[in-house]
Amino acid sequence: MTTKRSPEPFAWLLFSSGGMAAAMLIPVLLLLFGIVFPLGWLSAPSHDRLAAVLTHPVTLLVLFGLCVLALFHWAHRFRYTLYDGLQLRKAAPVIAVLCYGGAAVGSVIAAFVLIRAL
Amino acid sequence: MTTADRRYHHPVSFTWWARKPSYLLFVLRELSSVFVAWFVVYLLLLVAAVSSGNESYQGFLEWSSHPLMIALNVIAFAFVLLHAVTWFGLAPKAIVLRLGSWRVPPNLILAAHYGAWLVISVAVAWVILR
Amino acid sequence: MSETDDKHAVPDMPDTTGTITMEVARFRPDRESEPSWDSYDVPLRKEWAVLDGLNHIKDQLDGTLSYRWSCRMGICGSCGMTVNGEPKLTCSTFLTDYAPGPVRVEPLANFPVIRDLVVDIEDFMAKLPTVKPWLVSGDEEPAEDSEYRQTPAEMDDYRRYSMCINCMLCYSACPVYALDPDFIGPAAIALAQRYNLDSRDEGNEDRRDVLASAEGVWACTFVGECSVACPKDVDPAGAIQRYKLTAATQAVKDLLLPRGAR
Amino acid sequence: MAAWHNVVIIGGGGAGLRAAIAIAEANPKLNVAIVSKVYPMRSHTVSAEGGAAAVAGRDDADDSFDEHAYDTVSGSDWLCDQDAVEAFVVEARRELLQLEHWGCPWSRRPDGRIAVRAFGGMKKKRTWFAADKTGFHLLHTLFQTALSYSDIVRYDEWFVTKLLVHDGRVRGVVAVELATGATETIVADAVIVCTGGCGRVFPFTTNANIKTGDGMALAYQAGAPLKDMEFVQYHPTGLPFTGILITEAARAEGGWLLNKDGYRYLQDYDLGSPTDQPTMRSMELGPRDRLSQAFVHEMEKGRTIEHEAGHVVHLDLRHLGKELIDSRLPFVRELCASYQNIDPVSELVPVRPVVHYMMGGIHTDINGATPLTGLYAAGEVACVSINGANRLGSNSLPELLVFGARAGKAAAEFVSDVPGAATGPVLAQGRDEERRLHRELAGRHGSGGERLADIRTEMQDAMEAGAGIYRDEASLIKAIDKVAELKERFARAAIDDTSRTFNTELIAMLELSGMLDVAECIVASALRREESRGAHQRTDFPGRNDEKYLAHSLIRRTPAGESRVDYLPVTITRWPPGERVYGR
Ligand SMILES: Cc1cc2nc3c(=O)[nH]c(=O)nc-3n(C[C@H](O)[C@H](O)[C@H](O)COP(=O)(O)OP(=O)(O)OC[C@H]3O[C@@H](n4cnc5c(N)ncnc54)[C@H](O)[C@@H]3O)c2cc1C
Ligand code: SF4
Ligand code: F3S
Ligand code: FES
Repeated sequence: MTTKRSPEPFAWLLFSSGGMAAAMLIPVLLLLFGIVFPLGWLSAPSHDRLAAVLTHPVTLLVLFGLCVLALFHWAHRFRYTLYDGLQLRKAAPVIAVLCYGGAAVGSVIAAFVLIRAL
Repeated sequence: MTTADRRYHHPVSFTWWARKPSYLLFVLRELSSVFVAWFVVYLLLLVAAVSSGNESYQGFLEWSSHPLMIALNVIAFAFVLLHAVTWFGLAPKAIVLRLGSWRVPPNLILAAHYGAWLVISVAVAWVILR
Repeated sequence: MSETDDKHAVPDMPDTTGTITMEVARFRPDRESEPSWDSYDVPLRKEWAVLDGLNHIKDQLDGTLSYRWSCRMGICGSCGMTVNGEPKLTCSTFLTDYAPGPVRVEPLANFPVIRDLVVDIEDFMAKLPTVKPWLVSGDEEPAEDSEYRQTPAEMDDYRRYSMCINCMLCYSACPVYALDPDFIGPAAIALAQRYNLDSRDEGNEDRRDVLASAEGVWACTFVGECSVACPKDVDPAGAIQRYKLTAATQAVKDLLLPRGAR
Repeated sequence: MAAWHNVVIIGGGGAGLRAAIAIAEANPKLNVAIVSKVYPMRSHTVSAEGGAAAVAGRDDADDSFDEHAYDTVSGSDWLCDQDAVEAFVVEARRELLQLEHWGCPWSRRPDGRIAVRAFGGMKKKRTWFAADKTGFHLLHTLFQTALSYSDIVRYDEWFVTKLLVHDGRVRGVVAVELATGATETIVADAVIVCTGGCGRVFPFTTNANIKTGDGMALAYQAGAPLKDMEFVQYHPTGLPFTGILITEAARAEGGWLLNKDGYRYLQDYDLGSPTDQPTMRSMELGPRDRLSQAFVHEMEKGRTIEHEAGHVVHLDLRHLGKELIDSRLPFVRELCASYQNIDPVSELVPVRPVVHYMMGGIHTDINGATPLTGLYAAGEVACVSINGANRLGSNSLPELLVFGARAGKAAAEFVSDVPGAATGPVLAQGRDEERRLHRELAGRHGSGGERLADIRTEMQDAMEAGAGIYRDEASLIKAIDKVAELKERFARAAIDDTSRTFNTELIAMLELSGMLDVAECIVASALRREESRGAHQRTDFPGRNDEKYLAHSLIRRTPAGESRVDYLPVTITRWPPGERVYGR
């Protein structure tokens, strides 16, 4: 049998790395910036401090990696959720283009935003 | 040989995922990805705000403490935790580590993931709060 | 319908502690176009499996009920059915666990129903050979009068995946199989891994095209219910996850290394 | 148009699959089909637990083919054919190795060689095992290997109802497809019967629901003789109520049998004296016939335990420890937990003798050929015989491999040498059988007749009462009369189900019809053998009588429909009849 090998492994690798990065980094970041600071449990860092941390090239690189991987993680998972949850397997190609395309566009935007911060 | 197909095919219901708690949990886990994506958006907004000066940063802080925003982020946080926990639970299934002829027991792999999670979280918090 | 005829009481068995109602899905293709329910009262005995209840119905109450069974010791894999919504081996699932009842018995989900509790598993039977679940021997086959050496540790690598009794409970539990009938499915992939991980086998490459296709491991979204349903602790979900990592690593290698170098 | 194959194999268990592979290897041009009433991997071979015997590795200098042969011959109470046994012990080793090369996960020693365990009646450790799911692994290995021969055609879930015989030669079968109810004539140049045993003729058995002796009945109806049918093996350790087997391996690993006083009672029955470590051919490692008989005597002495499902003794595994039980006997632990709600690591297991295996079966020669041209048989359904009056545990799995392969090769040769014949008359016979089946389906409905299950239960009880571990003339005559009565009642029995689709009641009816024939053969053969030998114990003839009965019984159906028993001397090569000595 000569089934053509699919691009799935690469999508899956991105999905997996994204899943790992998201699991390791997002909870703490979201907890701090989404809940703790807004609720005032701790006072948010000053602009200067945060700007110093955020504009550091290493930070930007890490954040860029996180954004790209997390977006592709989303794209992959969401694509299957649409297939299965909404039984849209017939629309598979369109969904795939929309999801991965969305992640790619998102990545470009992320690059733009992050470079601007440099 | 086969007479006409008189087999009964159960239609898959549109709400199949509500049939069992485990299926529901699965769908919720998959939906966590939406909140992962939401976080990326949120993060980029934060970065953009910070890089355009203190004023817009303060604006961001204000926006983020709107009750609706907080509610959304609490939900997002719950989903992201669900993601993390299920993700780590899955890791020992994919990874089989062998040191010499010793196979690292799955529980150890699991524990290592949680350990790393803790270390990374503390480090990130330290960098931000220092 | 109920047990009315005393003549049919089963002899020389301990006292019944009462009865339990079994609601059984019926489908008679020559008479009806979709399934219906029949209800029977059967004795509730502590040793009785759900299968014993069905046998009581067939022998004493209604000979037209059809279902498969054979070994009644959880090893032949023929008696899988849906009991109160969960896929189970009916020969090792006990009525008392469902007391006071009723117990609902349906055919395994995700398969076409042939009749009553009998489902059509030809789809699996057709897919199984495509993953080449047999030992592909390499150049190092041992002499005819001796064995391959294989240490207990090497055997442990695949032992778990060799325990599959083809009972189809995992297929019945997997929503992806329900939605995408082309999915090769948990047991077939676990069986492929059973050979892939066997130190005597050289067939990894031969199985790759099918396993690493879109209908192979990539269709699985790790619902994990297959491993929950599996009565023999095969852990097909784990087998699939592991192969995803293997296949992804291979794909990257293929990309980096020139063709012939593999 | 009817289907046609060079060779049709009935049965997809161990014997049938091995035969199919043998044919595919012997002559890939032949067109082979397996017809099986269940999917092959559901066959009863899947239930075998303990292991498969063969002299192990070359480097095990301490065992030899001769010793395996001697254990088998003495275990059989000298009723086996020694030429067959000599061939068997040599080929058993080859077959088990072949299985290893096909991937069977035999348990291993630390250095990677195959491990062997002790077994009842064997003087040396030579039982290969795959934990305690040997049959399961063996069957799945064969099934999966057979999948690699894509030319082997399979009729899964087809039930064979008749052998077609024309001009003194078997020419095919008629079979019903369960899923559709379609009846089909399948023409063949040779047929191999591999349908397994008939434990379901008895009420309390380790055997699966499918073990209804169909093949024996098919051959008998077609005029082939059945051999040594009086020899029915009771396994000493079945779980009460279900009859689920607790493998002999449990005793081989060191388990003890205790009576109600906690006493290892086997020492009272000339089986040696108790030792802490298991001793070969002694005590709990004695042969099955002697152990089951000892149970009956204990019960008569009032030293067994009363259990809600009858009298039992205790199997004690507690001293083996959790680790050994989990590595060597995991399935035993699983079965005890599911079906008896006990943990053998800390509790005693109640057990009692249970019908387990048929030594007798379709009479074949050393190549699996029956006296009926074109008909072959192998596995439990056949009687070559290497088992004689009592099979040794773990000899059956290698037997079905050795003689499955032999029957396959012999059939392949036969069909290559002998030209096919006209099919016209064969098809006509097939059409007759199809009409008969349609009549059965339509004619028995609503006739107000008896339920099949009641007739079946009465037959089983009559067999247990009349032809159990101990029998005598009076009990056997009673059983014969009862079976005759049941046959008459069967003719008027009713069925509820007239559907064509997956009609399991029709199948149960066809099975019961065959079981009644088989039951008749068992009791008739048992009545004629006026001696006690191995598993056949006559209280009215307590001794072995080599002068008259060092011979196989052959029962066949006369054209008038009666049964007739003849005798055929056993073949003796090197081991003249002697005393069976265990524990001394
Ligand atoms: C619980 C248990 C444990 C055992 N443990 C051991 C052990 O440890 N070691 C050992 O050596 N032996 C053991 N035995 C004995 C051994 O397992 C059997 O003798 C052997 O497996 C029989 O194999 P077979 O191929 O002859 O038949 P089976 O495996 O019984 O196969 C019979 C086949 O015939 C088919 N068939 C039957 N009738 C029809 C029909 N009318 N039409 C179409 N198809 C039909 C069935 O579908 C099936 O495929 C054990 C037996 C039992 C019951
Ligand atoms: S993997 Fe488990 S559930 Fe699936 S068929 Fe095999 S034994 Fe059954
Ligand atoms: S349930 Fe199905 S989706 Fe994958 S993990 Fe199991 S095969
Ligand atoms: S009857 Fe064999 S697994 Fe249940």
